[in-house]
Amino acid sequence: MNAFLLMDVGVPAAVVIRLVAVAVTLVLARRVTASRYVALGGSILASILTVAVAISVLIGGSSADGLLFRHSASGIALSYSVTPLSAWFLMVLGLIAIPTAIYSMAYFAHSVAPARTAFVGSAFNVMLGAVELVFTASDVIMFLFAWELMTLATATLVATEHEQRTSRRAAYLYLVMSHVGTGCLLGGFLVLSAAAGSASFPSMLAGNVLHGLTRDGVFLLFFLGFAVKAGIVPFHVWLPEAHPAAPSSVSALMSSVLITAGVYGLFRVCAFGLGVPALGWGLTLSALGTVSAIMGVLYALTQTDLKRLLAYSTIENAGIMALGLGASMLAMTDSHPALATLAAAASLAHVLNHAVFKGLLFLGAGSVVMGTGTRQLEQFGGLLRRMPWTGLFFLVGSMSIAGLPLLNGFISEWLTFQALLLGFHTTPGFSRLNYPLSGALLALTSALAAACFVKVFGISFLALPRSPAAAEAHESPRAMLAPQAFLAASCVGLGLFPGVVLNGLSSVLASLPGLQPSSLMSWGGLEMASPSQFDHVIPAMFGMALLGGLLAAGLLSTRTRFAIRREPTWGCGGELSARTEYTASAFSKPLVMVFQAIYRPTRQVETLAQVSPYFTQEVRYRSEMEPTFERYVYGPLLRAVLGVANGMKVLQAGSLHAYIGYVLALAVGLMLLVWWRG
Amino acid sequence: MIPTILEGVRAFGLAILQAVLMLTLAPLLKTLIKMMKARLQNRQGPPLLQGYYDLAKLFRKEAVRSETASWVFVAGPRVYFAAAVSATALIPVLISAAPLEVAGGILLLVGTLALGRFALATAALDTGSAFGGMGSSRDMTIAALAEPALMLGLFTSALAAGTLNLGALVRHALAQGVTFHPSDVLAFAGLFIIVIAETGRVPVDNPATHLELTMIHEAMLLEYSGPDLALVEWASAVKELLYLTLLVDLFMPFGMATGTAPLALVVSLLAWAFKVFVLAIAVTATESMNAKLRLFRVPELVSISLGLAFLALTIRFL
Amino acid sequence: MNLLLWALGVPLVTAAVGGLGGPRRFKEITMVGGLLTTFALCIAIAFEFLGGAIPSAFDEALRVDGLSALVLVLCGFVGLLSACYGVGYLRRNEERKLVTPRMRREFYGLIPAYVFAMLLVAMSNNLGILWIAVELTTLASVFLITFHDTGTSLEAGWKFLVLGSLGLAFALLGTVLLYAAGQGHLGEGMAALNWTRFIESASKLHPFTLRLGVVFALIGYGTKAGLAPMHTWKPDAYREAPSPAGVLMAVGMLNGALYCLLRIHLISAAALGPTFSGDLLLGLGLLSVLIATPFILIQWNLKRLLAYSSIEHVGIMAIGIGLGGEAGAFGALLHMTYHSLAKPVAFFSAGTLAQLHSSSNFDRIGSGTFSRAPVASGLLVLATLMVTGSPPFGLFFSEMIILRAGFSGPHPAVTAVFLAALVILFCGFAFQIGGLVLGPPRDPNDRRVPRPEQLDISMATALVAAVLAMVSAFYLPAWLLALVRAATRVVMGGA
Amino acid sequence: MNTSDLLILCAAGMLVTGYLMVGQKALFTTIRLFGIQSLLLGVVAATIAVTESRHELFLTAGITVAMKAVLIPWFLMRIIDRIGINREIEPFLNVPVSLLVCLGLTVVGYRVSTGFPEGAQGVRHHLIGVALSMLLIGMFLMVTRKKAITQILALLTVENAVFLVAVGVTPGMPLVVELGVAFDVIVAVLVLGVLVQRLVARFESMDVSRLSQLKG
Repeated sequence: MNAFLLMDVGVPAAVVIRLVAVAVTLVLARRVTASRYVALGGSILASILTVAVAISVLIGGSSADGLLFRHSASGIALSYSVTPLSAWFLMVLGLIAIPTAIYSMAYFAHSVAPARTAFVGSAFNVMLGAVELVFTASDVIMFLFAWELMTLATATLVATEHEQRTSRRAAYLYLVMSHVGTGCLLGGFLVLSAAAGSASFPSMLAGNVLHGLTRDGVFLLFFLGFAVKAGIVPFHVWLPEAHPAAPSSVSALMSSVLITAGVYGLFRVCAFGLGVPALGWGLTLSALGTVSAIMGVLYALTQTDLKRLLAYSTIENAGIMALGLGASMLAMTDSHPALATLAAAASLAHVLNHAVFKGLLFLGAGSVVMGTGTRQLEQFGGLLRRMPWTGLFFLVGSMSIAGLPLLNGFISEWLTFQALLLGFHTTPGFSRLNYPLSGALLALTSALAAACFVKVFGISFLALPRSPAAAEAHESPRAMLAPQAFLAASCVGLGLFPGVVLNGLSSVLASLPGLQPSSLMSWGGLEMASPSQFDHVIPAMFGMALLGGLLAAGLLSTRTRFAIRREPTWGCGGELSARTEYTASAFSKPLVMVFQAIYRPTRQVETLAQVSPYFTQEVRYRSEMEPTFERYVYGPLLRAVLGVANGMKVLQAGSLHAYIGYVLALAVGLMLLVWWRG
Repeated sequence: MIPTILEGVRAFGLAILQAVLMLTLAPLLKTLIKMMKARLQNRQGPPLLQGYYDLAKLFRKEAVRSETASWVFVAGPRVYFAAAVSATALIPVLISAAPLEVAGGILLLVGTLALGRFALATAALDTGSAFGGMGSSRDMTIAALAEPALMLGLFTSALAAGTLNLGALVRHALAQGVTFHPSDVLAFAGLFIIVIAETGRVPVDNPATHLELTMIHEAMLLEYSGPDLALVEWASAVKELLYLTLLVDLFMPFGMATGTAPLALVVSLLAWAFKVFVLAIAVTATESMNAKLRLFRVPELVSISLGLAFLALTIRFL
Repeated sequence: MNLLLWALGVPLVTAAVGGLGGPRRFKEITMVGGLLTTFALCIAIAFEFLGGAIPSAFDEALRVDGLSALVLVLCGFVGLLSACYGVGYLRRNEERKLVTPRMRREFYGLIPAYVFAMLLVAMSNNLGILWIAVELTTLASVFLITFHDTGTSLEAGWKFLVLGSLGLAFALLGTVLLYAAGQGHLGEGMAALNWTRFIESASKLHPFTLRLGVVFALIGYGTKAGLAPMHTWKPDAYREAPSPAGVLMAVGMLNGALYCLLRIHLISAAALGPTFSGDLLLGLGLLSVLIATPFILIQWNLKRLLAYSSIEHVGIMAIGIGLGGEAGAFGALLHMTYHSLAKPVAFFSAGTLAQLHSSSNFDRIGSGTFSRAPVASGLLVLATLMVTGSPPFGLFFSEMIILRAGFSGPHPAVTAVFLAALVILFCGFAFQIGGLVLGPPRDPNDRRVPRPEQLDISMATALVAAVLAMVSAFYLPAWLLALVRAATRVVMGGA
Repeated sequence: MNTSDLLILCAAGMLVTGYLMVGQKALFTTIRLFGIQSLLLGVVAATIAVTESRHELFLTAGITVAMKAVLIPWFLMRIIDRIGINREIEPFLNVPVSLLVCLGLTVVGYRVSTGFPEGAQGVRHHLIGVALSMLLIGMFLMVTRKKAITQILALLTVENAVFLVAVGVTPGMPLVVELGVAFDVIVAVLVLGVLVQRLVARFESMDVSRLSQLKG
């Protein structure tokens, strides 16, 4: 396809394709298989288009824009523009959306009620389309339009199994929180556009529109709005409820891509849209980012529901993105373009990396849930035998999310560390201390993540099956394995050749105001172009060393005279069974004890004895973490609102006399008003 | 910054030589510490070469593996070994340059060691025995707690030198000559604690014990035997030597050869050996003078080191 | 003969025919046919206006400018819808032996009569006639509210009538005072009360008298529009009235009353400048939105929910007008248009659900209606999205315009409060409707298990209305848009 | 005694009737008081018709007297007789307090009436003052009276006030409008009466304050 033509019609064409796909799907609703293939096929087609557009923009460096639709009645024009930044997020979206769609073709068949397939399929399309429009919107109304549409579509997908109370609740929570966020955005955008006298992003986000306190206020509004979507603590409470409730492939999309919509907003508006950031902004972002990272991984660590766990780790990664962006903003405040560029690059790279491995992990989780019919870690075990491929891919994902070298997770964390250290190096004064602090906390985060995913993989895939469901687990069909294979491969690929990513980023960074992309990266390696040659890494080269090590180990250990002997594991005298295995909660117990202050766990042990207290029949033990934010922030808030509402009931207590009284009061009041004024 | 082929070949050659050096000396260090400990307790202690004997023995023995275990169980020790060995290529030992320093610096080093830990901890869960789980859980816990302190300690020196690359760092230190800054002491103390924790020494862990409730590292190895066990033991020995060398590089790199002149190499070999020996004495002293801490007291220890590192940072840069 | 008189005569005749006895089929056909013709006539009038003419009758006592034309078309449309839906509605009640001959007569007589009154309101240029017409709508709706003759319906009817009459007394006083403000400049006879006459001699009006008159008129017609704090009759009335009548009230009467408010506002704007009545409207509108919000959060009855939503919407329109400026006015009128298109869907779906479960209380309907009445529930969800101003539906755009006007105008703080209220409103609606529609299907041996939903004429009407509303969201017919713009010009003081 | 005094006297009389209605406990008396009030209104209209020779006002006066002074009171009494409820009025507020409030309302009415072009003197001023006060007093009656009939009466008082303004201040409302309005009022009262009967038939009481099932 001719590049120019692509640039011109790419986005609208994608939208049209999606619309057609939705229409056909709904028409074919009765014929389940057909509608499924139409919906997902259409989605794949559209994603391919958008990815093509995105890549051509990234290469060309010039943005592709146009008018999508003019609302005749209100005269409002919805226009789009694929700037390099949008292109980056679009590409990430497509990179995940295409495999997910392929995966879903097989997955929906098993895991979505036939009656709902058409519905879910079209919602899938609408959601993706909306996210694409969010990334490409170039005026307020378009953005809010897409934003709201995205929320609604996602909410419907979350409520797919609306018979369960939990998913209803999740959908509602998600809807409410993101709607409040949208309200904030609406306010911010409208104030901004009123000040700019125009509703188009280029003129609104030129950065010279607002000043002083209004600017800070507007920033706050935007930050709230986008932080809710990005799942930044303390606005994250919806995320662990909503992401698991959706069908797994959709959860994959939500966790890996949807939250980046919030990050996109933070980039587009908060960081680069309101002028040079004030000191407070960067501090807010990096502080809350750090908190999210720690909190997210800590909560993830204690989860026993696989999908919930992944959702919490999403919060962690969102925190890392925010941290990088915050560092970049601080650098811009101190006018260190090079540093700002680096930090922004770290954040953007993490957007991609996180999308890849989180998508992979959620797809894997989907396969596991489909294979076993449960989401509880304690019910898994020994899955590696039954589902070898899923296991392998999941392992790759786990290692990558744990930030281990040679995999992509390492790269973005590496970049973030660089940014933080360079930040300390270049910023004068006392405020520099926050850099090494967040660095240390980042280190803690990644180590905890490693612990967390050792637990996840070990408990669910290794040792003995802990339930008949796990024992009878079955491997997923190829259509579901291929996407995972692709994503796993890209985990490794991006890990070994990060230069590719950074090259892709160069045009994005060049397009952002206040940044100064220098020779940040070179083929196959990363390099700090900073005052002092700080550090560099060539994963491929080190990979060879590691390979050498493995080779040595192999040579050393295979030269045994005797064959290998297989024996049952020693079960401490008794015979070994799943009941004696180490459980997930036991695994995370030490950390729970260490971080009591944050978890505030409650435990109750009751021993049931028959004959005498010394001969215990059974011991019941239950322990749970206190949902801090739900209990101390959102609960009271909700109660307050409802309390006010209930209090106002008396206004409409059914007494006609009172009603007439209102009119009397109004009449007297207005009469006096008139008399005073006239 | 991309190495040419020739540079690459040279780098890998050096890396191999250095790895071999470390591999050969690591068991010696382990036994040395054992021996010194024994002597402090008025025991005879093992002969210096005991480490080698053990390894040789283990390599000759057959490997007994659990029926429930999968390929992860087998892969674990090998990755652990590979990580430890390849990590040696990232730190300067005799020459003031890490063989593979183009490939990465401190962060890569830490990451690699984390990779090894990840592999071993995962593999330990594979046999289904409770001990494996216990060991891996505790090991990951302590590692997680140690990580920030380690990073912070490393950052202090790295920021002083303005680089995260160990080679550059050492060269910077050498160029500066013998300087002393009070923060060095704090940073060193902090890092030393971490090294103790990471290498599974008393008071954090007791390599000598196999008592269910106390063992951490050993609990992970409980199901391993023969060559598998040998690999793990050897790798952890190398890891220990690596950590001590790291301390040496960061705080007392004097006498290290700047080139490949034979004489300088010999000198730097002797210097290195001496410094490691001193550190080994320190480790032995800590081991003999402390009792093992309860697991839940370890965070306090680690937080002390964290505090030290942060203090070092502040007094260094403010 | 004059189109206006035709447009008034046809529904009147229909009402007369329907009010008398006669076979059911015949009545149904007359009502639908009559109101169809009426709608056609309204459109014809609109086109005559768009053709450049200013249709009028009785030396301009009846006069159709842009505003009137818009309201006419909307009222005609709603009348037709409610007639079609009403046929099916009454049929269903007949099946259940709930309909007495009296009811039949009232129903087929009052709905066209109501439409007649609405049209009279919409096209009357004479403040006196306006008042009389509004009074007629009140009288007509009383019997529609007490249609089912239950205790609660009587209560609602009584409250409505007392408050309504009080409001009308105020409106009359307002009219009288406006007339008095003219101090004879308005001339003698019938035409002296003509709105156009007021506008012409605006400068000569005595300011104080005028102010007082405007205040009373706003209170009076505000009562009919359901602006807070005169809104209190609305929830009761909407709950009790049969759904077809409910639609007439929620859209027809609302538009009509808003029309009256606009006329008064324009007189005062012409004489005293836009801020006086504008600020009053703004205040009352904001109050309405704020009052509606909490009651939607804690609502226990589906139709009352809709009532509060219409209170909210009239508030939004008042805010749009009150904000002043072309953008605000246009937004408000567009909002009126889209609201008239969207609300019927809500009422029809809700009415169907209520009829299936023979109650409109949430606890009686229970949760998970999707599994019992998919079409109605789907429509209800759709309508909820429309009514809460979610994209891609029309009200989203009109609310956008109003908000934009607000933030770029002199009242950003007010607009911010308004915005917050909108957000909470959405949450409330999502909660209520979500709890109603979603959820596990009811177990079959439940005593409240509803009748199966059948695709009769009323359901078909609802579907058609939904389709129209959705299409109009993206493509508003050019002539209708032209009407909206013309109405905006009128509100901005043009011809 | 000239006509303006007569006008003021009648107006004052109307106000007094209003006060008496507030103070009154017996239902029938209240109705009669309303009748007197309407009669006075008629007189006012007639007087103005004479003085300003606006003959159409005679018609107004006639309609008012015929309808409000005769027809409606008779109709209401007939309703009461038919449903034979007790003839006591039980207000929410006791009489003294109510009278005080009404005093305040009168003050408001008079104050506001000073804003009119005639300012604070002349007949018009008194007419408007009385009218506005009666308006507010009527609403106050609606708020405080429990019986449906009394609420109707209060409503009619309000309308009387409006009519007083109409005849007093305007140069005569157009005839058509006047007739329409009058017709509407009578219809409204009839409808109210019908409703009252249906209410009583269902609730065995005319106490409006019991109609409070519809909440929230």
